[in-house]
Amino acid sequence: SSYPTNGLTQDMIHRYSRHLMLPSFGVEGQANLLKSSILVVGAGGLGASALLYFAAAGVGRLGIVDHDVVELNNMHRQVIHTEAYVGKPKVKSAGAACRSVNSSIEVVEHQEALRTSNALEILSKYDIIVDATDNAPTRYLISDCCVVLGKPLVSGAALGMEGQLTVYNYKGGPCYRCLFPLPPPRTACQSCAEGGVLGVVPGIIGCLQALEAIKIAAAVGEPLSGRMLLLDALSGRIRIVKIRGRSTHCEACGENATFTQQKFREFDYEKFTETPLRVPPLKLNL
Amino acid sequence: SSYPTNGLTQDMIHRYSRHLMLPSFGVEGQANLLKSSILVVGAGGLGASALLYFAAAGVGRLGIVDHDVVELNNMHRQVIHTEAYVGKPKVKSAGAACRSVNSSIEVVEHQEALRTSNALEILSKYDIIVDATDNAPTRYLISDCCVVLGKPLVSGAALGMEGQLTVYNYKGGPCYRCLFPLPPPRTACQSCAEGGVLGVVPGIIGCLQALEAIKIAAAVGEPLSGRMLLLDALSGRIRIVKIRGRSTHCEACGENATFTQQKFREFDYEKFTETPLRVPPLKLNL
Amino acid sequence: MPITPTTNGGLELLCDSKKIHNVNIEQQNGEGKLIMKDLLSWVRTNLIKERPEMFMKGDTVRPGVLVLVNDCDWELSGQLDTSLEEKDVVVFISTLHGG
Amino acid sequence: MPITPTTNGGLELLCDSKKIHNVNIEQQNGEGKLIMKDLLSWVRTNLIKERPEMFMKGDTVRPGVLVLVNDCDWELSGQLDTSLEEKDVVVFISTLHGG
Ligand SMILES: [Zn+2]
Ligand SMILES: [Zn+2]
Repeated sequence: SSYPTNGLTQDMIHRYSRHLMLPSFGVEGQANLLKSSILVVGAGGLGASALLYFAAAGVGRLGIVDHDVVELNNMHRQVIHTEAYVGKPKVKSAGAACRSVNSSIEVVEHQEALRTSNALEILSKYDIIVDATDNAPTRYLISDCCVVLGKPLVSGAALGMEGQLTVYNYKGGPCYRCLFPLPPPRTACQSCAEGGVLGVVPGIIGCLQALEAIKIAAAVGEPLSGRMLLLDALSGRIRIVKIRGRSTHCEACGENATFTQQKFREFDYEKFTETPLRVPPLKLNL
Repeated sequence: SSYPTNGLTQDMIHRYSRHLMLPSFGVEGQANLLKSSILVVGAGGLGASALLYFAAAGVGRLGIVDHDVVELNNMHRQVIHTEAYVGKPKVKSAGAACRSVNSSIEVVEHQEALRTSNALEILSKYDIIVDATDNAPTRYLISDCCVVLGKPLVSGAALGMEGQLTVYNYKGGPCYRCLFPLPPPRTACQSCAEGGVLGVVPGIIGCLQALEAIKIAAAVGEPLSGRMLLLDALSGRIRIVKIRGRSTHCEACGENATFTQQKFREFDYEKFTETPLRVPPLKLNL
Repeated sequence: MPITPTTNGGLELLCDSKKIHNVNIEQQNGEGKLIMKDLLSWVRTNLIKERPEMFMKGDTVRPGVLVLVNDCDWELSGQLDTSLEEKDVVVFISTLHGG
Repeated sequence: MPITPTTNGGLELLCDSKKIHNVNIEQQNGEGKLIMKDLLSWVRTNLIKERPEMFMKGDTVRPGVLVLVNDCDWELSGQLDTSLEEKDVVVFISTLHGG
């Protein structure tokens, strides 16, 4: 054959054939994807769908960070976990699911909560970071760590019947702190455990996070940097809005920013946001 | 407790607690969902994500129609299937995955291609129909059958880097033939096997199909009837556009339409669209 | 002036759970001009029914709220000084943290 | 008149794979009015580079193509008689069947 195969084996050519025949993706996009590494922080509602599509698409090395175990009340939205894994670590469950979909990629399980003490070491091993977490302090922590390490961050969130999505710190675009220099009041930060969420909403946002990260990894298309997607599931409305660029005054990424690895390690995200990094779930009494 | 539980068991209350605490969904929405039945035609790229979210959300009876077997070149997008099922029927694989996510719902496997000879019988057993197929004649067949039976149809499609989604035949809204009274030329109808598709694109559209069907089943929000969602994954653009209403001249659902069950059984969809109901895949030579 | 402020991301809970507000606002000065500063105080007085500290802090929105004028971040159009025109769509949205 | 016809759903393949076309079209008659019928023939002549039968049939678009003027089906605005204004966005999109 006279086509360039960029090192793809016959098995890969078969498995990814529907990607290879796409003019705007092709052998080059697939080869880029197979060479890339993506870290998903959080194997919950957002991570569930994102991880399945990363594994299926052929991301070369796929990392998963989560400290939690699978609970029955996760299963209405966290479709990567099966009932057999209730009570077991989410990274084990998600890792097994990714491997069962695609045994030819490398899946790395980080069974721990992300903290200032381990984030630099873990994130530095990956090209692209996906924020699929569920609380404000971890979102600041991940964004700052991505700025310090120079990594693009695909950030998704879902609560109730709404979802949000954007790409931070990509080719001179804004970081999380450019948009949110000050943390919101504690009472404005509900988690899914506290406020509830329609299961398919994080499913949609997680798929869209997978799309954005795959575009960046494969070097195709226009990632959602400087733009934010807003989903209102109940009314069936989706807006893609233009957001501010990088702020010159940003404490993390601005012109005079002094946010170093050392400062990151010492930053107290729980104090900054007045929120614990792990949110205890409220009980629902019916 | 003084809350109404609409017949939900303690297990259900635990499993679906994040739905129950949503003011706009709540116990009533969940009870409606548990009483509903949804049929997904096609356990491919669209069906994969839609089925997982239907099972997780607690659709009471979930039907799957597919005649095909799992192939390795499906696995870049059909994340409901694992490598262990390559060569086995897609309905078996998808059914097992749905049950492993939620053993408390009923999953029905229809291992056959949808035809005029079996469609009325199969579709009549379900409240809502989801079109997750991959060819023009089956799309006309499903829409006409839904019109004849008076069922809402959640229709999704994906090809290349684009996706489309709308709800047909819902509360006086348009059907597929209202929009497309005449079939497109044969050469304008590529399938994913012929044209390729980025795996996560049907994933996104399948999740959005699940959202729309869940809204209809739970009787919440505004379904995407009379509107169509257009996804351009490469540029990261989503439009939701206003489309025509029911056409008075529509051959299937218009004022003077004579499209009966008898006429449906005798209609030749392959001749009408000049396309076989089963599209043989092209081989990719690299 | 007819204008459509919209509250999302949980802010609708401060407005009787209503998201889309089709309202008509009188110009605040003789020039017939309305700017975001005027709209903000109008919304604070007329639409916010509870916990106003969840909407505003000082004379602007609280941290964590994005303001969009015709699908564009108000940081790009002058924040409080952004001029409004008839039928403009202004979205107030609280950032989400769940997943 | 500046106008932005957009080709999607595979129709871009008929236009050198270009989707968004920022063009300036001269009015077709003395009244300074442009209608969709004019735009359609302009697109057919100037943007479609191959297989025109995949775009038009007779004097309108072929079956399976939706036409949207400012995110609204042209069936709702008069099809070929729809009047166009400056900066209107016209989308031609082929319906997809894949999955
Ligand atoms: Zn910044
Ligand atoms: Zn009709």
